[in-house]
Amino acid sequence: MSYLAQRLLIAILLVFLVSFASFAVLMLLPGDPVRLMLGTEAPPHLVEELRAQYGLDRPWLLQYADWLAGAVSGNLGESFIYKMPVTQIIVDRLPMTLSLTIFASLMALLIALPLGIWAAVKRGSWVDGFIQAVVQIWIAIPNFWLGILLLLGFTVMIPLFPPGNFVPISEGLGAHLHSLFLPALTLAIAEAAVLIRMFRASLVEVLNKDFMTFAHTKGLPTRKKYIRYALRNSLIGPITVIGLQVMSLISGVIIIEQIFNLPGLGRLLLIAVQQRDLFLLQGLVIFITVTVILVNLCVDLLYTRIDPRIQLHATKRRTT
Amino acid sequence: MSSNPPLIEVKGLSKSFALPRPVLWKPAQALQVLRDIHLTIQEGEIVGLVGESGSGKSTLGECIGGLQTAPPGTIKFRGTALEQLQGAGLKEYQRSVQYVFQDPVETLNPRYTVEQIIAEPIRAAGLVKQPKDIREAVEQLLQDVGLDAAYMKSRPAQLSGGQCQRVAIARALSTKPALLICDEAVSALDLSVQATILNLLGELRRKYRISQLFISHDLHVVKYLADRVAVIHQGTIVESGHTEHVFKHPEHAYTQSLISSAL
Amino acid sequence: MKTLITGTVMLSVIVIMLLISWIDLPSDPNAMNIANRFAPPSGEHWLGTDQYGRDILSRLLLASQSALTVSLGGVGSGMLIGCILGAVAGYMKGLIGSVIMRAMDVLFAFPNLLLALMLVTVLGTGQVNVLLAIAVFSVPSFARLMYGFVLEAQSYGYIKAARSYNAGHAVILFRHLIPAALPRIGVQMSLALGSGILTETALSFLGLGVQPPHPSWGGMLNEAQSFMYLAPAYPLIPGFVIFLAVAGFNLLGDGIAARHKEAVS
Amino acid sequence: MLEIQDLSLELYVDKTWKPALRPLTFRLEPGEITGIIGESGSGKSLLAKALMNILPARARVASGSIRLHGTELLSLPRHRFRSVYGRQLAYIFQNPAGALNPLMRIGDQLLDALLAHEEVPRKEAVRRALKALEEVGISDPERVFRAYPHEISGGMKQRAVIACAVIHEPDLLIADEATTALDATIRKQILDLFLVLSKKKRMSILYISHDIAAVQYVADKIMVLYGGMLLETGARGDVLDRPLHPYTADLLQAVPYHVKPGTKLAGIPGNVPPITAKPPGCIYAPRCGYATERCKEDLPPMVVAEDPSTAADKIPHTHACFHPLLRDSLGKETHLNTNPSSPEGRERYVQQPAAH
Repeated sequence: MSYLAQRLLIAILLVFLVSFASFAVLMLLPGDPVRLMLGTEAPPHLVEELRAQYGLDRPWLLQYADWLAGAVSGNLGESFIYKMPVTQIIVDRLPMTLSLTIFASLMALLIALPLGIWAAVKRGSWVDGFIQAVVQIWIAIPNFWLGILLLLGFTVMIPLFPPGNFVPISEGLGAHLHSLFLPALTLAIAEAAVLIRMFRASLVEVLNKDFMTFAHTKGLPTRKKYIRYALRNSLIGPITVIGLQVMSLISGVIIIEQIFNLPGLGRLLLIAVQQRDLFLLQGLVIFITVTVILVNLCVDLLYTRIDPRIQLHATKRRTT
Repeated sequence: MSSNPPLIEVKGLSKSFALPRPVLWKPAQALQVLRDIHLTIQEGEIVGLVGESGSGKSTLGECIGGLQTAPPGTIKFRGTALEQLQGAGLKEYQRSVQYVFQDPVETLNPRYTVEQIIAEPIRAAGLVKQPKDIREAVEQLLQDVGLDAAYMKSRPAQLSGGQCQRVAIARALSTKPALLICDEAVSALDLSVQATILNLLGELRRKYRISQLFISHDLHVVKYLADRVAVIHQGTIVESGHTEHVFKHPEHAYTQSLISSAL
Repeated sequence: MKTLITGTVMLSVIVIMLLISWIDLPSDPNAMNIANRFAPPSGEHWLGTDQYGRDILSRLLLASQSALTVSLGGVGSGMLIGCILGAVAGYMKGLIGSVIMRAMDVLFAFPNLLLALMLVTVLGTGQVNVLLAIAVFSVPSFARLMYGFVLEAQSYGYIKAARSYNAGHAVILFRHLIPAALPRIGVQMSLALGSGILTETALSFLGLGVQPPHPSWGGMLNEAQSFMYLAPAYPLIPGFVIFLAVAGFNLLGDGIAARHKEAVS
Repeated sequence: MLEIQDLSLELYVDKTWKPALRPLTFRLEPGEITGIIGESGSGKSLLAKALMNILPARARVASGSIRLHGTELLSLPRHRFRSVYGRQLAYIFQNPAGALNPLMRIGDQLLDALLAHEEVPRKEAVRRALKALEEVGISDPERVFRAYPHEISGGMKQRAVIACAVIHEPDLLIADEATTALDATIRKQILDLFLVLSKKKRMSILYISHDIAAVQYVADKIMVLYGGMLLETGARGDVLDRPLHPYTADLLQAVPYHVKPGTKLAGIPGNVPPITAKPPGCIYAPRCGYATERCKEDLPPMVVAEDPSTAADKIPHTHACFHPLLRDSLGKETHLNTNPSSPEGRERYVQQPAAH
C-alpha cells in the first residue's frame, strides 16, 4: 500500500513538474499569440484589451499560479482560437481518438500475436526466417507513407472506404468502425511490426529455458506446456514495454489523424501548435503526460500481479 | 612469527551494503555481509578461505585488495592501515596485492594481445620503463607461468581456459606482488588443467615467497594448497587454524558439517 | 550477414543521392513550369514533374541533404551528450547518478513526436530546430545504454584487475571501457539514425521542418497527398526514398548487432 | 533394461555435420547407479540428451540403437515419447532454479507432473504430491507446496525438481551435473537421496558429472568419457582404484582429493580437445605419456581386461587402450616407474601454440 502511495506521490510531482516546465517554455517563446489571433494590422488598444482579458499582461509566474489553481479543479484555461474551455475541447475530441487507438491496438495484437508465436514455435525454420525478414523491412515503412498508400489503394483504386468521412459512434458502431478502419489499420500495421519482433524474441527466450525442457520431459501435453509454461512467461517482457508502445501510438495518432482528416486530439495538437494556442497546447501536454504516467503505473501493478518474484514494495522494477 | 608486522592484518572488519529503500520515507536497510572478521596473512604464507556461496568470502578478498572500502583501521598492510597509505606507500601496496579471478576468459580484455595484457600493469607500476625491457619482462613472466613466448601476440579468444588463467597469473605477477588474492581461481577449469595451475601457484610460493589468499568453495583444493585455513559462514569466520589441524579436529559445528559432507 | 549487406546497399543508394546533389543536379529543383505539371517520366524528367512542373528527381536529390545532415547532426550530438551523461551516472552511483537517470526516464517516457512538436513550437520551424529536437530525444537512449554498460563492466574481471593494479582512470576509460562499448554504441547509433530520419520527414510532412519552396522528402510527400487523386504515382516516390533510408539504417544496426554477437560467442 | 548399442552422435559445426560422440555401447540395470565422468567437451551431456531424445537442433544421432525394455526409442515417433517421459525416463538439470517455472507454485508444477499420466481426483493428487515432497527429504512439504520457486533455497529447489521427476517412479533417472551448482553440504544430501532412490525404489540412475568425488560416492559402475570417446568402464572399485586407461589414471593423479597435501599433483599437459576433434588414433594420445606411434594412427578398440581382479566381478572392466596399465599383485601400477614422462618431466612441459 505504501508502495502505491509512493508511486502516486511521485506521479503527482511529475505532472506538476512537467506542467511547470511546459508552461514556462510556452510563455517564454517568441511570438505573440494575441497578435497571431488578431493579425498584425490590429489596433494596439484591441491587442491590450485582449491581453488583459486572457491575463497575459501579468508576470508569467502569476499566470502559472492561476492556471495551476484552475487545473487542480479541472479547468485547464480557455483556448484562444476556439474561445472555449480547453477541458471541454479535449473531452469533445477524446472519444474519437480513444476509439482509434483501441481499435488499432486490438488489430495490432490480432496481427502480431499469431505471427510472433508462429515464428517463435518454428524458430530456425524458413517460416521464422521469412517472418523475420518481412518484419525487418516492414518496420521501416513510415506510417505516413503507409497511410497515404492505403488511402490511395482503398479509396481510389478499390473504393471500399469513403475518404475523409468520419462517423461518430453515436451513429452506429458498424459505421463508426468502418469509417475508422483505414486509419486504425495504418496504425496497427506499424505497431504490429514492433510487436511481432517482441513476441517472437521473448517467446524464443522462454522456449529455450530449462524449465521448458523439464516440462517436456515430465510428459506434459503440448497445449498445457505452451500455455501454462511458455506463454505466461513470454508475456512478462512485452508487458513492461506497454508504456513505450502507448508513446509510439500517440506519435502515430498525431500523423494519422492529419492524413485521414480525423477530428481527434492529434489534429487538435497540430492546430494548437500551428496557431500557437498556448492554453490548448498546455492542456494537451498535461493530458498526454497524465495518460502516460497512468499507463505506466497500471503496467507496474499488472506486472507485479503476473510475476510473483516482483514484490509490490520493490523500489526498482526490472528494466528490460 | 617474527617481530615484523604481518603482510596483511584484518582486525574487526564488518561490512554491509545498503539495500535500496523499500519506500522513500522509510529508512534504508543494510545487508550485513561481513561481521567482525579477524585474519592475518604472513609473508610467504598461503591462507585458504573456505565458504559456500553468499558467505562473504569474495567481499573479504575485495576489501583486502582495495576493490571495496573497509572501515578505517580494520585492514593493515605491513602494519599501516590502508586508508593511511599515501604516495610511495600506497603505490607499494597497490603493486603488492594482485588478483586472480575465477572466470579465466572474462578476466582478460578480449581486444588485447597477451603482451598488452601483461605489459599494462608493468607500465602502471612504473617498474620498468623502456619498451624493450618491458617486452623482456613479459617474456620472462610467460616463461614463469609455463607459456611459450610465441603466445605474446595471441588474443584471449585463441587460448584455452587453462592458458588464459596462466596469462592472468602472469599479469598478476608482473608487478612483483607480495600477495595474490585467488578468488576461485581454479574452479572454472577442467580437472586435468586444474592440477597444473595449482602446481604453478604452489611453485610461486616456493620460488618467490608470494603469499596467497586462496578463496574457494572446494575443500580438497584448499586442503591441498593452504598452510592455514579460515572457514567463513554467513559473514563470520567461524574457525581458523593450521590446515591439517582444522581438517582433523574441526571445532565449530559448521566446519564439522562442511568436512563431513566432503566426499 | 545478409542483413548487413542489404542495409549497406540500401544506404549506398541514399549516399549516392547525397553525393550527386552536392556535385550537380539534373535540373533546377525550383524551376516551375505550370504547363508541364504532373508530367510522366521522360528523358528530361526521369521521375516526372510535380504540381508546379518542377523536376521531382532534382528535388528528391536536393532534399537528401537536409534529411541526412539534420538526422546525422541530431543523433550525433544526442549520442555525445547521452553517452557522457550515462557514463557519469554510472560512475557516480549516488545522488547525481540517480538524478540524471530519473531525468532520462522522464524524457524517455515522452512521445518522440510530441517532444519534437513542442520544441519546434518554441523555437520555430527550420532545420536547426529539427536537429535540436532529434538530439533531445536521442539523448536518453544513449544515456541508458552507456549507464547500463558502465554498471555491467564494473564486474568484468579485466576491469577489476585493472583497478587492482591501479591502471588509472584514463587507461580504464579509454583503453578498456570505450573500445568495449563502441559496437553497442554503433548499433544504437544506426537504429537512432533510422528514427532520426523518420522524425525529420514526419516534421517536414506536417509542415514544421524545412520550409517550402525548399524541397524535403516529407514535404514532397505532403504535397503528393494533396494531389494524389490527380497523380496517384507521385506519393510512391518520396515515400520509397524515406523507406529506403530508414530501412537501410535499421538493417545496418541489426547487422552490426548480429555480427557482434557472433564474434562474442 | 536400457541397452545402448553403437550409439554415435554428430554436431553441426561450420555448416557440416561432424562426428562428435564415437560409437559406444553399454547397458543400464535397475537399482544401479552408473556414473559418467567427463571433463568439458567429453560429450557427457550430449549423451544424456540423446537418451532423452531432447538433443539441441545442432546435434543428431548418427547411428546406433537405444532400446528401453526392448523397445527401440530411436524409431519411436515424437508424440509417443510423452508416455515414456516421467514414467520410464526422467531427467534433471544442473541448475535447479532454471528447471522450475518461476511463475507457478511448486505444488502446481508437481501436480502437472503427476496428472500428466494419471487421472487422479484433486484431493488425492495433492496428497500424493505432498508425499512425494516428503520422500525427497523436504521436512515441511505443505509450505514448499505453496511456495514459488524464488521463495525456497537452491537445495530445496533441486529436491522439488527431483520430486517432479520421480513422482511416477521412472525406470531411469538421468542426473546431468545435478549437484554441481549446489553447496557442499547440500550436495551430499542430494547424493544420499539418489542412493535411497536407487536402492529402495530399484531405480536406475545415470549420474553425469565432472566431479570425481561425487561419482565415487554414488556410482556402482563408472564410465570415463573423454573428447567424445568412451575410454574405460567398469565397477567403481575397478575403475577408480585400479584404472587401466592412462587417462583415468592421470586424471586421478590430478585431483587434490586423491593426493596427499604436500605431494605434487600430476597435472596433465596440454588442453582438453574439442569434441569434434577426431584424430585417426586414440583421442588421448597427444597428452598421454605412454603413447606410441600406433596410438596416434590406429583407434584402440574397447576390450575387456584380462585383469584377474575383475574376473569374479559381474561388471566387466573394459578399456580402449593399446597399452593398459599393468599391475603387480598388490594392485600397484608397475608402468609408472618406467614412465618416460614422469610427473616431474611433465611439469617442465611448456605449452606451445599450435602451428597455424
